[in-house]
Amino acid sequence: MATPGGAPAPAGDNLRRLTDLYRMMVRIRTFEETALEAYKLGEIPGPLHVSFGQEAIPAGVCASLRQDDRLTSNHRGHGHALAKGADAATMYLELYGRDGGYCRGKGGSMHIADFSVGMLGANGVVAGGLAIAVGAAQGLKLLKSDAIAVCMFGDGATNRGPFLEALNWAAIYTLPVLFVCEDNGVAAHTETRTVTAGDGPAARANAIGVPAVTIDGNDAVTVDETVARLVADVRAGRGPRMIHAMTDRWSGHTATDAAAWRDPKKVEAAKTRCPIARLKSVLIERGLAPAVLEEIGTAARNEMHAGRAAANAAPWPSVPSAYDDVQSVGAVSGGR
Amino acid sequence: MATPGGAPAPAGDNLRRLTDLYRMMVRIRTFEETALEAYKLGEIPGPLHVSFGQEAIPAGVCASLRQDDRLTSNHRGHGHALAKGADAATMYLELYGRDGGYCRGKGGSMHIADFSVGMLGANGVVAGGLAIAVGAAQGLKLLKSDAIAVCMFGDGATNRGPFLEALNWAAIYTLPVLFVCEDNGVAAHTETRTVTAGDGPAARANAIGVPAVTIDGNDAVTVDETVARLVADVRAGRGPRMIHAMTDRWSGHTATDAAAWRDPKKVEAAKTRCPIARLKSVLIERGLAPAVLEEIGTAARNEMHAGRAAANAAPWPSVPSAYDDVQSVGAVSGGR
Amino acid sequence: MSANPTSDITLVDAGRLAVLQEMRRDPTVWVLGEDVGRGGLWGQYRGLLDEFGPERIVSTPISESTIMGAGLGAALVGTRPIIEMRMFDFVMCAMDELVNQIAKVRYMFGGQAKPAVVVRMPHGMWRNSAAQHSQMLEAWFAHLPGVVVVCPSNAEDEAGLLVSAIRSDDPVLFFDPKDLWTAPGQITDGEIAPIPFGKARHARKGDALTIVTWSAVTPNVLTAADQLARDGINVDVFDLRTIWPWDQDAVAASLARTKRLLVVHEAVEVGGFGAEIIATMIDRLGPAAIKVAKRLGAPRIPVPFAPPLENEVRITRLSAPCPGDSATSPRGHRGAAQGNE
Amino acid sequence: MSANPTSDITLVDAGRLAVLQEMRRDPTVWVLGEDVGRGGLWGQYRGLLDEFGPERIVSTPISESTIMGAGLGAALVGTRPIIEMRMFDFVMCAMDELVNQIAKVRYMFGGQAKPAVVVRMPHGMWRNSAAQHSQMLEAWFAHLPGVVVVCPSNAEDEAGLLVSAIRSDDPVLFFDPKDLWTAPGQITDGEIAPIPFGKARHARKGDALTIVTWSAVTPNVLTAADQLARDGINVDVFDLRTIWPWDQDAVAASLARTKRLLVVHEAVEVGGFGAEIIATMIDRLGPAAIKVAKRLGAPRIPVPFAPPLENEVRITRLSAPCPGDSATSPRGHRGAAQGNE
Ligand SMILES: Cc1ncc(C[n+]2csc(CCOP(=O)(O)OP(=O)(O)O)c2C)c(N)n1
Ligand SMILES: Cc1ncc(C[n+]2csc(CCOP(=O)(O)OP(=O)(O)O)c2C)c(N)n1
Ligand SMILES: [Mg+2]
Ligand SMILES: [Mg+2]
Repeated sequence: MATPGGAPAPAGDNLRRLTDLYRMMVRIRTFEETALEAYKLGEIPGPLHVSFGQEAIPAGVCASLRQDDRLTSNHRGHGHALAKGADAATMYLELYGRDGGYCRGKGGSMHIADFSVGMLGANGVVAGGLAIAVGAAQGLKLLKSDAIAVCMFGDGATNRGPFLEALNWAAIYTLPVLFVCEDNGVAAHTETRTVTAGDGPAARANAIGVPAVTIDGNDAVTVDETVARLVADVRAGRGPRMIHAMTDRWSGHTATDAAAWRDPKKVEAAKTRCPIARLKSVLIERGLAPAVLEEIGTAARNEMHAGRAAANAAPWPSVPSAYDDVQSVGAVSGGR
Repeated sequence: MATPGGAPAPAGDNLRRLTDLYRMMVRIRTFEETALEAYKLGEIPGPLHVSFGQEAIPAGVCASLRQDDRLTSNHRGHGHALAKGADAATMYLELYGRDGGYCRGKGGSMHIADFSVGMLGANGVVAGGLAIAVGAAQGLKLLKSDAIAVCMFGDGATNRGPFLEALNWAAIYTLPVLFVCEDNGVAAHTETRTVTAGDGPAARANAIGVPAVTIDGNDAVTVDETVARLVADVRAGRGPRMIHAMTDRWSGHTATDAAAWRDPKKVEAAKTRCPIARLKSVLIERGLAPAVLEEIGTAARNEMHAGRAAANAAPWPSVPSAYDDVQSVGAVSGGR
Repeated sequence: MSANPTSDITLVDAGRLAVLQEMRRDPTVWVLGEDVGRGGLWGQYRGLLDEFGPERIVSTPISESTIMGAGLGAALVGTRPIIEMRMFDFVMCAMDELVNQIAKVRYMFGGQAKPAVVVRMPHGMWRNSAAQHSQMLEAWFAHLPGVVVVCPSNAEDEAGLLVSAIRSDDPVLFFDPKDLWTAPGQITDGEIAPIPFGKARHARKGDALTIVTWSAVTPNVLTAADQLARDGINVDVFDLRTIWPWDQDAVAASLARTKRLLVVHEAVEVGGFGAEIIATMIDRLGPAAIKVAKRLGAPRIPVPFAPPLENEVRITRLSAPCPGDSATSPRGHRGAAQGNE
Repeated sequence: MSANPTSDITLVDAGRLAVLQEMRRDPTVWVLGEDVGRGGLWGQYRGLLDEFGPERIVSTPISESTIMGAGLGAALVGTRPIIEMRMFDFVMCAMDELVNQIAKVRYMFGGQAKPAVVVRMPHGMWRNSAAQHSQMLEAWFAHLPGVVVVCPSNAEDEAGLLVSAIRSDDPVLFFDPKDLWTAPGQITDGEIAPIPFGKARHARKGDALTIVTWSAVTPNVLTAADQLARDGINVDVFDLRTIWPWDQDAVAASLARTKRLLVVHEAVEVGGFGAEIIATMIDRLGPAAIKVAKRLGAPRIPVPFAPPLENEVRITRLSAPCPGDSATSPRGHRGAAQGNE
């Protein structure tokens, strides 16, 4: 979805752009459905966090980004990586821990990164990406680049100190950062509203000095339009902005979490707000041929199944590679 | 100033209460003037942070507290300790690092504590007292005490993560905490406004969910009245409150800091806002006999000079005592 | 181990029973941490909310600094908090509160403060969790004055050491071994007795070699010791249980007999607590009294994700100088823990 | 030391000149930290704002987590930040960023990230600063994969090691010795040459004993060595300069000759890096090749405030097994540093 190097296409009532958005959302959904299926069969080790219901946000955010814009992510980062331009098959290799994966098998799902497309990494620490994002923006500014930094985080992260520090930091140095809070209402096994006081992330951001808006994060069109506007502000040097995007997490915290405590009615209600179904009706309304929609689904399935199959068949990284990439000076070698 | 165990006297136009406030402020000022003089003569080791110009805040805050209320402080804590009821002579012993000091010579100025009057300690880490204060409040609530916790910190602390976390925490558990931000406009060698975005500490607190007011912290009467009202709210179980008290720091960051970078005009202007002079005129206007004011000054000087002299003559702690109070199990003994 | 009747139990449940017992005994004991109201990430607090309510089983925001610092504040007014940190790695978000505050208040304030907190920090590798969810840095805290450092390796010790931790007036850093949560074990029926800090468990007896170990690698060490015993080589194995204080006397007495020392820990070997044990023994007994002193720990690399790479970091075999160079069985109990991270 | 002409200089200025030289050489080098625009707490950046402006000498809010994390982020886009932490103790507010992020990104992302940061952390005792402003925990970071750990003890090394640190693609943890900021020293005139990591300074030569040391205690060790030399006892002294990597070969070669090892560090002895040195040497040479292996470090207590108590923690004398048991002179250069904390 990122348009490498070039200017973003204008947002708004543009069928081609909305179709691209849709395609990205379907790819994210299909990537994770496929990964979850594989996970349940024991093909994928380690923790796996899927984001069913949240796809409009990464797709809508990255539609206005260039490849040289940088993005920091959190533990739920598949969508962020795909939308920023990472390759699904290489991601599967990493999820499987195989040779050729993005992190050479050292990271797994929770540490997906593709620096070549500006994706600076998923992060296993809640709010861990905030300071990194503002620093990336500060570095870009020092280098006189007009690339920007984008920071994706959940509602749970707004109760950690780095939220305050990083937003204040971005504001005082007028840094080119777009903060994006994906508010799915839950943090692990807790409803976030039960542990969050005040008027929410946008109110906090505004008070700290970062202009923020709350939007319906399940409406890809709204996300796209809002981001396009704010990215223009940020890129023009007007300082940081924040989007607080309301959304839903349909599934448990991890792939092994049944989330039995959640009210099934609420989860069902969330599914009626599916961002993909919603954009689909918009596209149909605007006259996109059903065959195109069908084709998008088929292509995504084929892409993901091929990626999965290749990953499942790929060799493990060599054991000596465990000793690579620790540090240049003072690295130890294998064999203890 | 703390009225041990009993209910606080009502705030407002009460000459006796204002005289007590004045006495405390004079004692704080005189304590620190005496300490600074001693410091410059090399009598006191370690770092020393004085608070000339800020005396109305600790005096006004503690006037409404009970002895069993708990207070956490920061690096600039002499006034907090005295106002909470600590003994000046024992404080001097600690500043001098002598036997019989509050911390048995292990803490010094930056770690003054007197748990017997609810003063839970000065703190060498900016914002270090915030989490401790909310925890103290939570513990008091669990123990079904109606004591409250008070947390003193500077404007510099509002840019550290614990500010966000602790305020949110206090709000979600409806804890009995009064947060007090002493805003002297500077943090070490930096003007805080140059590194702080948004509309200031009170706006941040309100957005996080802690009702906050900004007041003139150099007006002891205002401080006293505001605190009395908010402490009543907090003690009644209505949840945390914050006071953002504007004040001035006349001197450098530490006793050895000449603060040459500061605009001398601004410092002179700050001195015209002296909280002690201001309360003095109120008292005179309301008819307090000048002899009483004189007597307060003399008593404070005598108290502090006696404390200083005693500390200067006191023995050092014994060297083996260096090994005391580390831990009960797993402590090492002297002699290496 | 005990003459009294015992019950089969997993380590996670043994810990839960210890908390339950102490919370019933002492109304000032309480728990704070993320998701503890739902039983904790690992089920170590399952059911406690129902009995003790949300004022004593306090589910918190994701605010590690404040979880740690609030625990301290609550201790300073006379309660006994169990600070649940979910995973050790997240303690890095709360190090000021742990290192500069909890470990220091008692000393810095000349004995006025009683920081009677237990900090529970499940640590170590677990299911390919990679570099940010697998660390073992217990050695750091032996180097930090003011704290007790507990590293249980089995259900019985988890329970007894946790009871001691909760009753202790010292800050106790309690490293639950994540990889052993569901390992089967036994505890003695009836009241869980406290196990004193600083007393090693003499897990196997022999004269050929002294092995010192702790935490999640201990079962592997014991398996290896059993295999050696079948070959007629009997080794002395000490499970330290606590690395500060640690049972120097027991290790020194054994080493005086065997003259061969091997320290096995799953943490990185460089700068690990194994070095301290060797240096202390060399100092105490003199180099001349010792024939061999070796360590077996992880290489100095972050913990990687992919199974064959992670296995390279795990201590799944004992190498020299252990006679017979036998391989232990791989971990068999990594399946069923509740943890959903 | 050098054949070239030298100039007298304090350690703080030597460090400042190194930063100045590298900032002139490489426009991607910049500094962030509290009050650095005013020269830094210790004057280590004095005057740099004037030359490089506020975009390269960035005074920050009191936001340690973000100072550290932003430094990393800026490195990931290709700049070379010097992250100034004011005092080591405050790094405890930024440990997630240091331990879970900076030390891990390169590995965890399979080599994609280049965390070329220098983290400057003035450490150790200084003017009775008490428990929260005096810590030395450098040993922790030798145990942490992914970082280089530098502990200079004099002006020349401060400058040369800082140049290496700034040019390094690894995260370099640079422990400025607070107590030596104003200690007089010399540096070679002209361009400051990088000093390689992992190469000890062979500071005194002798056969009686091998002493290994680093950081602020080094001058005391050298004074003691000089006194011993006057008594005809010549000791081999190695100032490690960097404790990860460290110069095992030099120490092993010396020890093979002297058979006596003493490690002196000002950090707490228990769990300090001295243990690692002893354990490594015992492993490498075998216990039989060594007659004595001892450590001299601080007792396991927080650093107290009062001068006579703080002195008990300082290494101001060398005790056994150093023949002659002589007392070194007390520190003489604690007066004039700018630091106003
Ligand atoms: C500092 C830290 N604390 C706790 C965790 C465990 N954890 C992982 S994800 C998560 C919930 C995060 O919630 P949110 O930020 O809303 O993201 P979401 O999972 O809803 O996408 C928690 C508590 C962690 N990884 N890091
Ligand atoms: C976490 C931390 N960072 C930095 C410091 C160094 N320091 C001590 S006081 C201070 C300034 C604090 O400013 P403020 O909170 O406004 O209090 P004030 O000194 O103005 O009373 C700084 C930066 C510290 N002690 N702790
Ligand atoms: Mg969420
Ligand atoms: Mg201030």
